[in-house]
Amino acid sequence: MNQPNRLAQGGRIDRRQPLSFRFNGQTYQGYAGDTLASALLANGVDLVNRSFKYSRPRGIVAAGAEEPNAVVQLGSTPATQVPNVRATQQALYDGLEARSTNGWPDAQRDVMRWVGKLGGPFMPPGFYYKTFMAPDSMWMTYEKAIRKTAGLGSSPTAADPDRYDHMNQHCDVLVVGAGPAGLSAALAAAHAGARVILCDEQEEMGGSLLDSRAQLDDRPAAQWARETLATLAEMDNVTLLPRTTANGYHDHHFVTLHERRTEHLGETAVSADGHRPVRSRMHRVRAGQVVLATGAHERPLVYAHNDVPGNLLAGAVSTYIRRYGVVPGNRLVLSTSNDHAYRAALDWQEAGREVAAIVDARDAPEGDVVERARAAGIRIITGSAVIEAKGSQRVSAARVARIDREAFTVVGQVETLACDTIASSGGYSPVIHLASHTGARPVWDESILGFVPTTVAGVHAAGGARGVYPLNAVLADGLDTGVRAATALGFTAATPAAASPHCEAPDEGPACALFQVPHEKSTLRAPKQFVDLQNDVTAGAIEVATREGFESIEHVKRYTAMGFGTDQGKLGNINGMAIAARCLGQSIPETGTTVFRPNYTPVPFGVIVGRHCRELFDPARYTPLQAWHEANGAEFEDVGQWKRPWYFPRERRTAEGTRLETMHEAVVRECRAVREGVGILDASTLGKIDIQGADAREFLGRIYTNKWQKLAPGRVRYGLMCGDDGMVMDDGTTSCLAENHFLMTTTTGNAAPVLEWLELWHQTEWPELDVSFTSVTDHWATMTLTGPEARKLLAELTDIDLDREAFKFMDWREGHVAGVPARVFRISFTGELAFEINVQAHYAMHVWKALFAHGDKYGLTPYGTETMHVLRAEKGFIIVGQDTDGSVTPEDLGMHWAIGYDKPFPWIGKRALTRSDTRRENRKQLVGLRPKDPSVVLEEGAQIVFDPDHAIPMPMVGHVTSSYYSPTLESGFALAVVKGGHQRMGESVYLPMADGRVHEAEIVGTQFVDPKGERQHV
Amino acid sequence: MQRYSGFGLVKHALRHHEDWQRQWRNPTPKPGYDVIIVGGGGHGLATAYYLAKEHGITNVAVLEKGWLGGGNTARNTTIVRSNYLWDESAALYEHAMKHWEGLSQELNYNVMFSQRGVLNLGHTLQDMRDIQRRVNANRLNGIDGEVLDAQGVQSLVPIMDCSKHARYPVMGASWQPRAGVARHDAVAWGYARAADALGVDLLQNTEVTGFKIRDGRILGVHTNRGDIEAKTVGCVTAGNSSVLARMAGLNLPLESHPLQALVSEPLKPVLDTVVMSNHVHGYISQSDKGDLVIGAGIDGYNGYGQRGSYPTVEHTLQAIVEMFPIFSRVRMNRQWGGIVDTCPDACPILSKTKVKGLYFNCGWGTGGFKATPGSGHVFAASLAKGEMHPIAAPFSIDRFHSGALIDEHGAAGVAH
Amino acid sequence: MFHIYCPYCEEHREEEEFHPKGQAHIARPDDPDACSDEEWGDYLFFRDNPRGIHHELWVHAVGCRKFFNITRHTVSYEILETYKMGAQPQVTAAPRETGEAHGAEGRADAKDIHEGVRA
Amino acid sequence: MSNPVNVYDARADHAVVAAESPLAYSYASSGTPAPARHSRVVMAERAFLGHLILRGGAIVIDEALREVLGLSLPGRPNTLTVADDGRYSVQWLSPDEWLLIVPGGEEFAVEGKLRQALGESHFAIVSVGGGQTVIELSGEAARDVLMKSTAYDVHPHAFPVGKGVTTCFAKTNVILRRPDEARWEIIVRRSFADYVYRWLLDAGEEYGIGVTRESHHEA
Repeated sequence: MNQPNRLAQGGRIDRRQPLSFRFNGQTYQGYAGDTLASALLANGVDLVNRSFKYSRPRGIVAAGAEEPNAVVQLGSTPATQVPNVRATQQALYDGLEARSTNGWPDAQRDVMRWVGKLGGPFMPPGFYYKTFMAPDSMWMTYEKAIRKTAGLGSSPTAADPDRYDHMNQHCDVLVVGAGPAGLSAALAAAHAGARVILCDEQEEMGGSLLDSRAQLDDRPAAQWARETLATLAEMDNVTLLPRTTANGYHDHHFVTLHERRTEHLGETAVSADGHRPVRSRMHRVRAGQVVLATGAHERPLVYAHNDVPGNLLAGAVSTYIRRYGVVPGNRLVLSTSNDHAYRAALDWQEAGREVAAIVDARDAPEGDVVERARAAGIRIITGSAVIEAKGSQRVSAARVARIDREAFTVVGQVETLACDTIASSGGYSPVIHLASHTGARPVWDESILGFVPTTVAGVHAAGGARGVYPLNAVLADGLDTGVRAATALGFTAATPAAASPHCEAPDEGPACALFQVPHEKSTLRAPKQFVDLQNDVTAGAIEVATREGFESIEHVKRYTAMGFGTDQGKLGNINGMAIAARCLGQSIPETGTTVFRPNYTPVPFGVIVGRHCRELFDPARYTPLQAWHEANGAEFEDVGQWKRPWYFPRERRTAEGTRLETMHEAVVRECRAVREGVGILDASTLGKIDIQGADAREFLGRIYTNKWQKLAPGRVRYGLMCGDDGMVMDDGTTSCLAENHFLMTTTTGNAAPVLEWLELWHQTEWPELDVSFTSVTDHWATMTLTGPEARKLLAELTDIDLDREAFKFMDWREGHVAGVPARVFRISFTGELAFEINVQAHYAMHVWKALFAHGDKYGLTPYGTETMHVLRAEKGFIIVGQDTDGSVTPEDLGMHWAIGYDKPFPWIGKRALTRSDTRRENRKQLVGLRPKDPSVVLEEGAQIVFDPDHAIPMPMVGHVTSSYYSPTLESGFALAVVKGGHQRMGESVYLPMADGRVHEAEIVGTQFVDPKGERQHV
Repeated sequence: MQRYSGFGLVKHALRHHEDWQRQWRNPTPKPGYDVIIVGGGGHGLATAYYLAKEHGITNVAVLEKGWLGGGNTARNTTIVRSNYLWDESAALYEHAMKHWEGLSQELNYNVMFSQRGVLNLGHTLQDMRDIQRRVNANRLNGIDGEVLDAQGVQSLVPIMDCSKHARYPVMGASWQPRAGVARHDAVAWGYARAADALGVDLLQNTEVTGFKIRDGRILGVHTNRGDIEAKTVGCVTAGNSSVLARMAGLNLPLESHPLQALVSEPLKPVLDTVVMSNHVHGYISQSDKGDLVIGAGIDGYNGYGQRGSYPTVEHTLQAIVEMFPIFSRVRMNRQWGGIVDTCPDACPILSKTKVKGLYFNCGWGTGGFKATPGSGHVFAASLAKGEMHPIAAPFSIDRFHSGALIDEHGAAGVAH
Repeated sequence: MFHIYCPYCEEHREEEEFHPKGQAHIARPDDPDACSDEEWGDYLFFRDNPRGIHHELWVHAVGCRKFFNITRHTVSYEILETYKMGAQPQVTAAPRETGEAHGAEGRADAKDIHEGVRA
Repeated sequence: MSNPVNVYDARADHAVVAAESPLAYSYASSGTPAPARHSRVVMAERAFLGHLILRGGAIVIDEALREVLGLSLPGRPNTLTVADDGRYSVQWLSPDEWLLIVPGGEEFAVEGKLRQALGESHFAIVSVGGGQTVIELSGEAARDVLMKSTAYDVHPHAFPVGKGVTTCFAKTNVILRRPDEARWEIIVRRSFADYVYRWLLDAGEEYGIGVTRESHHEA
């Protein structure tokens, strides 16, 4: 086992659990507890990727969420690919398979690097806006090539085998981050009695304590963390969520936490106890107060060639050494602006490797660690910085020079120090992403040289997240914040007896402001100094952008693409802002900040989707007869969320054998059955609203366009409903069950909106009316028995007098059908004799089967929505939403008979009918169309013109809303809206089709079959 | 104006990019202008450009309270199409489409207009009727479009789930090949640079705080940088239009809503067209950089916060994964919100107002970006002539009193 | 996602249970037939749409099904109060300071009705 | 004057007529995994109960309910009263709306008695039992399954026994209530019952969910 950079001991990895993994086709070994990044570094893998624009070799820079370079493709099968995984955040598991996202044929030998090398100078920011323009038609060709070179990882190519879910959580105090501040805050809030959730994005909770050199209460910091976590785990008002990232902070303290449950174990979730766990889970947390203990990210310094593998963050160097037992090189140069980074050099030296020098930008550093470094014999070069890294695929030396920060120049001689690693630190940026998701703008704090969150009620930043860095202060701040969060909710916090552990206050010297390091050459002439490594944005690019007039930081970002990578500028944004400020001669706060958006780190679509996919994407609503429909071969149509039988194809014997009927064949058969015998439709999906109250009748009169005063109990009436804009909204029949009691039906899709509509008017405008509404859609099953034989069939099963005089058209009666109490309505949507049988839904199947048991001799035929449509269209009955579209009035439909112009109350929609546009003569009006060629079935949606020879654009005068073949007429027929159509009966219109044919049709009335309506009265 | 070209790029590279010129000046406001455009987004900048270029009116100021193109121009999902149902909208959006074709050349700025085609999926019989209706109308209006069946959709987008197993199986789609996407920022910058070159003053960080109105006539505006006079003022401020109208004592039939969008991490090319579905409710395309750019409907409440509710994002991604199950493991990088000014009939307002000389161009809802060149072009003509351009005329505010709405809600599919 | 206090259920519920229904306190004219086309259009379509404090109608659709009012800030999205139908808001937008300027200048010249109006 | 309201006994004789509960289809199409030793959550339907929606003023309905069933009306929002024997319950749905659940077959008689007791007051009673069913969840993981399904806080602090709310459940809405320590009740509309059933099986799989069929259930 060859892990050249692995220390023999130390770190939090488990050396007894070796793991094997593959990267770019090579097999390597690591240990449990490693991240992919630490394992790669242990194995001495320098080059992990190629950069986005210039295809430069890139290595690992950081140890956490801020890593811009080590973005890999994970997964071994087409279905389990995960693009763009940060190696620093991926736990190592046995058999892990990953490869670089960029580079062809591989990252090592990448051919695009020549394009980057030679073409680099010709790719200033926004170069694509300035080129590839001529000729216009060529852009699509250029684009194809450009697209291929862009992108990072690849999408999976097969459906995801894993499942995801959501967990809705509620807590008093949510603590994000389980480092020293978060642990202290959680402990304080929990002791006060609050329901606490503590989450942390890392594999192990503890944050900076895990690699800290500090002693807390005389024990190592990591041990204190472990003990504190154990305490929290035992409290039943505390939920600990490790491997869980808070990604989005939404309104009113709603925070989304992404918990990775199996990603550290393998590329798919593995069954446990015979049950398949979800791969990851989204906790949707509603919190009372939120503590953001998210720490701070170290800023790298911006110097020439700071992107060559071997350039790392100082803190990352410490983390790799102390947490993973990995020293990522042999000879280190550290370039820093602050004390804290000195740890990296001390750790490096303790690990037995060589420190060439610490290069400190300050003239007289003097903190504790500085002294320790001096005492350890490390060379410290003050007032200086690394101005350039040398080396192509790995750092070979650092060029160090004295700098004048004020004048932004290099002063004096440049010294070249041989080394293979350059660690840099330009200070820290509080992780303020979540705080700014809610729209609160962060503010610049000069004392810590960083942006800190503004105060928002209920949101508390603690510790590093608000620029408090010394460990003793962080612990105290966390405790204090936890107490404040809990007391804000009315909990009484115990006296801070459980106060922070004792921790030696370090003596730290002040840091200096250093972002971009000057070079001997001007920024535009110096070798590239990278600001945003992932998007290859350089200091020079920012300078060019500002020269070109992009002065707003948002413009700079957009023009250079800074911060638009998958790391969202965690490392580079502040440096970029500082450089823009320098170029514009402004301060950083004048230059402004940018608002961070969710997500903090990328989140798989799948976990946002949760279980709402496949069959659970949207509820499928079924009638009580679904099982029968399925057993009888129905094809289904989606109507809203309902599944409705569309038609019932039967087997058909032909010369070639048996086959299923086509839809046309089935519909012709079903139509004939209804017109000649008897058919049955499952109409249970119709919306049904029970309306009771002394003012029910008055209410109906206000809501419907027509009159309701005289409808007697036992009678049914068709009603039309408009919005107050006068446009038709819904229709249906309403039955008078008793003087103060009505049953309203609505269209299938509008059941819920109509109920809400009734409530709206009742509650907001007419609360004085005594009326109430209850949905009974699901309570009643509705079966429409229709056709000339309907009476005979029903008579066999009912005690209701079906005599045509005793039970007239538009009457309803009570009785029994097949032994089941039923309300039967003589209403017809087919134009034939029809009985709508309503029974409590429990008995629908019983009644339906009983009808079929008796129906054979009458040829009882089930029919679906398609046949229903043909039959109703033959009668000119409209479907709201098909024959109307939100711009159609009752008058446009020719339904003056359903408009109570003289009703005393100005009903909903009435006033709008007299607006100038609704009074227009040439409005589009509903008519029938009869194609000149009876074999033609016009296309639904076909546009209508008066002059087929008119040049394009042709004036269109309407369109076909419904069109079918009528077995009764033995021809096609249609409903359509046509300008001034009601006055154009008998005229010809034309329908130009996509294939060049032009159909001619005659405008006729809308009733094609039995225009006098005799059949439904039989 | 410094002309851009590949050759020029080489020249600049040899000079270490040290002498690129500003793309636009940063002038101080003059006391008065012939025309003031309030709002430095795509529409406002385009209006200024066409005023200068086509009408010779160069004494123009564009007042922008923040940074150019910083509103909905910077926040949309960049879809461009013109397959609208009604004649009036079709004319307007097709007018824009014709300008898109050739815009990069005209502005000497590559706006990356990529005519990769847009699919509007149908999942129900009614969807398919609406699609037929719209495509037929488009064709007779001279706009390209076809109706595809499920197989046709599958062959265009092999990675989509067009199977019968879907909760709402794809039944077909409308397909507009000339439609596509463009690079949103470049549109604003291209117009800005071209307008500036013609003499237009682009005044950033200049916020209008009130209007100077006398005898029912506009005389100028108050700003945080002082008063500026003009007898013609065009307001093109999208989500903030109601706020501005209020300053002039006007009310508009608008509501400003959050519209959210999101992107995945960048991926190698995987989706070559734009796919939109009104029924399962989501739309998606892949940017040249590789991100999947995704959006859906607006949040139902009024909001100026440039953010919306999380469930909207959940529903949108449910729709995307329903259509593209292979994207389940792809990761969402970033989400954001714009403020869209929506009209009751989902059509814009291009209109005079009761205040003489004060015009409004607003109400684009979710459909503004695609209209940018057409909107600017006809609005400029209207401001220049004092009469609404014939294509703009039907979009008058008066329609909300007469009832002559242009109801694109009706059957036009997704209005994005 | 908003957390909304329902004045009828007397507790906070998640936004998913509610539907926003637009601006509150828009009464239907008592005598629509007496309205001009303009007045009727104003009632149907024209809204305040303020950037700031907004009174809006919501319905607890998945819950008690009651309509009620919310006063909410349209930039911060902070909910300042919820109140039942028929009640009046306690929190309203501060009278615009420039309203006074408006008044002052209005007195100077009645025709300058819009002079100096700032938001 | 004719009868102001049509009160109708829509219940059939279950001994003669084969009744199907709202979950009949689901049992057949999705199966009914039997509860096992490792099942941490168990689902059971309580089918064919009488469900009555009561609308009107709290005071008069309370009086009537006391008179007819000896049950007091929950006046406080989101509360539930269960009779001592557990056979009757009444739940607050809105300031003027309650759900009364009675043993199957009693709904018509109870409605009649209530109407009589309520006399001339403004009220409405609607029988809705055919349109909804009660699904019971029990077991230690019941609360976890609910947390996956609804954003309502089901922590015992926030959701004590005796509470009941109408809320979102996955992509539909249900009435969720806690009649006692051991059980949660989900009242779901018939047309959404299959969706809820599938959802519960899916969300509960992790906890080895089992389904108990009531002995009196007609298949």
